[in-house]
Amino acid sequence: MDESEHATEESSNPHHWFSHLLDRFDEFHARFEGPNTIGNNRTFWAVFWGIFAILLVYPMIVNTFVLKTNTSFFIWVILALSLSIVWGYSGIFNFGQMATFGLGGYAYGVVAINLTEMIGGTVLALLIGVVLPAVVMAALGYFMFYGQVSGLYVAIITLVVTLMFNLLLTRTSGTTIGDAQLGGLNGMSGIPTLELDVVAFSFDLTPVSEYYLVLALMIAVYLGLRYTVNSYYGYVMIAIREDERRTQMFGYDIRKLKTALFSAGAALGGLAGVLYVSWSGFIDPTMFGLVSASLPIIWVTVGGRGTLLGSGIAAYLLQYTSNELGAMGTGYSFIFLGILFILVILFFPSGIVPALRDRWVAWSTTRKQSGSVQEGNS
Amino acid sequence: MRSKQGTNDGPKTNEALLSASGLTKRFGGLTAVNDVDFRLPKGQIRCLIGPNGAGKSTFLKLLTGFHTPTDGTIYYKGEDITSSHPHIRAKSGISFKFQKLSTYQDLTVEQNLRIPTQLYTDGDQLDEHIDELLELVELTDKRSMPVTNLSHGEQQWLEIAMTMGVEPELLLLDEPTAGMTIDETEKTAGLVRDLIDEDVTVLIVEHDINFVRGISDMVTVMHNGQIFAEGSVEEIVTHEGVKKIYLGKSVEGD
Amino acid sequence: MSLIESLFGFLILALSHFGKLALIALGLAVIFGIMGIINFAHGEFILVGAYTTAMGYHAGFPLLLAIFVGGLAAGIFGLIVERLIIQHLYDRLIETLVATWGVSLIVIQLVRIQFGGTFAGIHTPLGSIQYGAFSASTYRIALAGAAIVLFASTYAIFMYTRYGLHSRAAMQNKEMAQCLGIPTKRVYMKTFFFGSVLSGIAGGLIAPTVSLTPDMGTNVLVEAFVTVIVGGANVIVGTSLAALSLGIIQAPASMLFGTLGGYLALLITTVLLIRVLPEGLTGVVE
Amino acid sequence: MGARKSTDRSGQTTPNAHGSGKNSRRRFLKAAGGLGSAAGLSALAGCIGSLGSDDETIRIGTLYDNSGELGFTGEGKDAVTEMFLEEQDYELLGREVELISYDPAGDNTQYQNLTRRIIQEDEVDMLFGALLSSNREAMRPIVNENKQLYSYNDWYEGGVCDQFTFINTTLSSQQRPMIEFMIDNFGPDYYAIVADYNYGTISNQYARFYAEEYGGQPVGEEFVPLGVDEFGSTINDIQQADPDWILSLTIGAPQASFFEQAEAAGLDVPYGSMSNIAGTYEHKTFEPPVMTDTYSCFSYFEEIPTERNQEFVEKFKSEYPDFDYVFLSIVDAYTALQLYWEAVELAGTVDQEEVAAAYESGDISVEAPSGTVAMDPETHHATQDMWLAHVDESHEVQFLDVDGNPTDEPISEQVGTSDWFASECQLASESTWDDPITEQYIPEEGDLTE
Repeated sequence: MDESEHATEESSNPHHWFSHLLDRFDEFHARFEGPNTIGNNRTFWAVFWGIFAILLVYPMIVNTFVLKTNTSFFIWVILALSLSIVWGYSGIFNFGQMATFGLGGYAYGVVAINLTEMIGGTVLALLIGVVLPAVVMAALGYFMFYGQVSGLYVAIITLVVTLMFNLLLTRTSGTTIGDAQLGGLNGMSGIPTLELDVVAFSFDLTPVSEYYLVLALMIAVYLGLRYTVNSYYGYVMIAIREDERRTQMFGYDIRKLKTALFSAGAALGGLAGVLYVSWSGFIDPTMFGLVSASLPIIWVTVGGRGTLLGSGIAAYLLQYTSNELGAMGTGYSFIFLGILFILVILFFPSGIVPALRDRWVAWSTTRKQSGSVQEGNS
Repeated sequence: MRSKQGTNDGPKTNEALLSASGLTKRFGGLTAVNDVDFRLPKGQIRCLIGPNGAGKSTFLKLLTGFHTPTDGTIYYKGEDITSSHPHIRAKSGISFKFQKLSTYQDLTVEQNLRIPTQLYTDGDQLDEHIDELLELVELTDKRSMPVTNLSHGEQQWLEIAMTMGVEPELLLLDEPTAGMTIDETEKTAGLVRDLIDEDVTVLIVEHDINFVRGISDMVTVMHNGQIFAEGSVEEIVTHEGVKKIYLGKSVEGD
Repeated sequence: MSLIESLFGFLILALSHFGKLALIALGLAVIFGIMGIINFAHGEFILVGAYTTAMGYHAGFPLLLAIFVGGLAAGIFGLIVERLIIQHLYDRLIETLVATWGVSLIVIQLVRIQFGGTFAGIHTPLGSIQYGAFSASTYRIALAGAAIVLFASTYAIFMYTRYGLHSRAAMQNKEMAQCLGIPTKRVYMKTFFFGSVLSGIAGGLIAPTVSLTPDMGTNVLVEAFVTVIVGGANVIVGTSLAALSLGIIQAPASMLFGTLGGYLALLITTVLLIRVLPEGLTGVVE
Repeated sequence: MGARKSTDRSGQTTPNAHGSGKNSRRRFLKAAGGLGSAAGLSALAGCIGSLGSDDETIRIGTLYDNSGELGFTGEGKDAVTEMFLEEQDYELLGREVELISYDPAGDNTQYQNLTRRIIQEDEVDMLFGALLSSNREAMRPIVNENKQLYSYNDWYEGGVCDQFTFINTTLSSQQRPMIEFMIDNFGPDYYAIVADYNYGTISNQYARFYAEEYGGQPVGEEFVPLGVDEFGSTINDIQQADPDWILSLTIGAPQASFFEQAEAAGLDVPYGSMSNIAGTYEHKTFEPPVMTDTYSCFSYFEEIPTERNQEFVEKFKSEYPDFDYVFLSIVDAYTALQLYWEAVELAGTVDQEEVAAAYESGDISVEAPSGTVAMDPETHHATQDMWLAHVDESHEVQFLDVDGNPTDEPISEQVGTSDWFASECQLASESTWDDPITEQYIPEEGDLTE
């Protein structure tokens, strides 16, 4: 969990302005650092912004197809981060995170189709796509958490509710809401792309600007969540995950907190859903199926439940891999994923990224130790 | 630490901080707590003893709101709290230490202390308060360690500090010395005694009669879900009936 | 439709719902009740049982023997899964759930690659019984009887065998059982095998009434889950009561609002029941 | 639509007769070492995609499931595509034809990804694909956005009115001769068992409309969710309603359990089916007499007794022995290629806008295994012959005429779309390549009768 070998200790740098810059660099990142996240040193952030820089120039070196596909991976990363908060940090085993994604997507679709003429219509649709899943899940959360439902039973109820959405949406082949045809199993198509034309500036999202928007949101969500989990709320989330009753005995209203977390996670899942539907112009009820519902759970499990970074990386790589396997035209991609999955659970129970982190820490500690006396056990 | 108001009711007054009447808890066919009437005056340190299965732990859990009673009423500071939620009771000053060690294993020592204290102390005084608590349990130099690196005794003390973090007026301790060495037990006794200075009322479930003798004013004996006897330590130790119910029974665990 | 006839129709329907729910839930309930883990690949154990039964049947075995072989095949499959995966994950509920989900993915896909979209089914035996203007399949009613027999046998095994004694002890208190020298790991292994056999037999029994597809396990999984959760920890009483009451709720709902209505009634009842009785029906019984 | 493998094939593995040939032509994107350098690799893949184009070669793309629930159906379509291309020596307009196929595995997200890939990276000249309507609807937004010529050729409920899409298959409205036949021969009261999603409910609307037109009505309707295989209450309900015949719109293998359960319950009512036999050959997969007295009306059955068809069936089965029933989806894929070939030859180019114009010329008509199939310029749907098949006690198929007499002729020739759709959808006159209509019209209550 903990890895606080800050790289700040070195002093005597001859270039003062440079060391000053480095200090500012560390200072800026300090608010995102803490024992609840992976990557709390200068090297990590240097790599992080390095990758970010590569991603910034990425659209200039690839074609539209690759760019579009990458945009969708970023959206999946946001979804994975939302489950990482709800399940990984707060311990609420939510089988319905994909349902929040689907709800957000459907809400955006319906509103955007109806308000397609209106200036700022899609922005309003985005807001509704975020708020609706939050409200629905707040209601479900209230129902569950105030009724003392917990653990496995939360998983079962969220799964059952997800499947009910699936069942009901499949039946909407003739249902219209305003101009929007829900379309039953065939799904809803013709959903307009997000248009950021509010007051100050206005542009239609091209694949490139869409890529930048989603990239910016992904980075913002990641940093925002890092900030959150290393703050007051972060400790409380972990406290709830580890021992609900204990935490309650300290005076925390865990019913309220869990409902709030559940709902906030849903808002984030909804945001991802909105972005996805804006990206694809299409959504269908398979989003609420058993297989889809388990996808975010796979990402978070493989990447590491207690880490935002791990969940995000796993989402990206697993979606990428299944995409490529899909293009190779084999029926074996599910078998591959299933085996990967079991191996991770057996050999890296806390996830691949934390396991790699531990290796790295062990390696760098021994290296330091052999050089000088180790500073501070961490 | 928060200064306690109403210093005029010093320790050992007769005003009950906590009382229960007709308190009953059934689990299916089993009656764990049976029609208990109980008074705990403000400022007292009370030990609750009794043989295995006497209902002591259940009784404590009823007081914290962990279990809802089948029947009966609980008053705290004159208010009926029978149906109030555990976190409400915690906020009104009832703090509970589980028998089972329940520090947060994924957090550091300092973060463990932060969880309870940050609800009750203003942001600018928080760090100071945490320092005080760390000092109290002598864990200052281990503040940024993961809890998993602590010994069992240290974790127990940390947890006592955590229960102190909520600024309790009533502290419920469920077997705080369970699994401790003799030295550790002594240190724990010292810690609990210090609480008197903090003007905290304490109810302890405990087996170790030496431990009880060292800290307690009054002892309540439970048996078969009911209050069997009540009195000073000396009275209880010499009580014929109490001897009888302990006879042939294990004095371990509840 | 006369009152008597509709009552009879309702009874038969409730009975066949009960039979199916009880059969598909029993294996899951045994594993959940004793080991406390949720087997997400449960549906695939049923699938293995059903496919093997069909293969045996087409190879010329009598149906009952084929069903027995199906149960055995699922049991062996269960044993392999337990040895390879489950035994490393005891006491880790969520990990087991996720790992068995992985098993389920693999099995479905392998079956699909091996056997294609569907598999030749078994003709429903025993004909039909007539009541007034109505008739129903005798075999489906017999399934309810089979469920009762299976429950009774499971009960007998728990009550009167050494394994049963051990498993009940392990269920009550694992630490205590270990102190008493009960080899809990062996008990768990046997339990997983036993649960798998029961699932396989259930698969074999329902095989003549449904189409055999790689998704058949996924289709029954939710119903099985729901029955076990509603039932609670008590394997025999809880699960059978849950199957009965869910069957009684599903039957009129599907008569009134169609199959979808019945299915929704099942799910909604479950959600409400978990809310009211977090321990499941077991909590009421005890 | 559940593809079924029949009994004697059950023990075998994936078809291999056509597998090897196809794989060699299938474009593989290297996913090796995918973990670790994802971003870099997809960048690379992108470059290869745009560099690899060769103006001389004509590229045909197919997106049919080769795995997943309907994998077998897609394999059949890819197999027949290969057979057709071999018949043409992989040549069109004297240029080489390259086939690019991917397997979306029944997953709509994959359908979208691969549609993007096949259009933007592989730059196909013509795209064939989708099995279910939902797959098609997942593809269409991308197809339209990229102005890609596209063929859909698997039976569906009808209603797609799209500048870029050309459709040849049996529509629900084209099955109307069956409704008329059932009402005339068995009586007006029918009970409908309908798969509860778009295909089922919309087809049921057509059925109800035509039934009314021919003097019949439903005495009961049951909507069954996909994947449900429990029909106890349905059978009860049918017995209570006591219909003259049952309209079957069951979809997928689980729902086909209905027939087995009805047989076991002793239900003895003839079936008029809009979804069985031709595409999913229940008469081959169930043991007789489960499907006895099923009447089914489609543009194609393997049993169609014409010489053209029997030759086709023989050739296909000898080349792809894994398929022992040539189902509708296979033939529709073949016919779709025939239609494209004719359109390209008429246009003299593969330029997509010009080929679309050729499709719309009104001169596109081919001799398909099912008979004459013509492309209707306004609706972009095929006009074709309809056959009425009757399944007997031993699960043999005979074709019947309107009076129920055995015949070697279709029950109705050159059947077009419903009048309602024909009046709604006028692509040739109202839509252009640059200002396209890309809709799916779904009849609302009362639409059909007007």
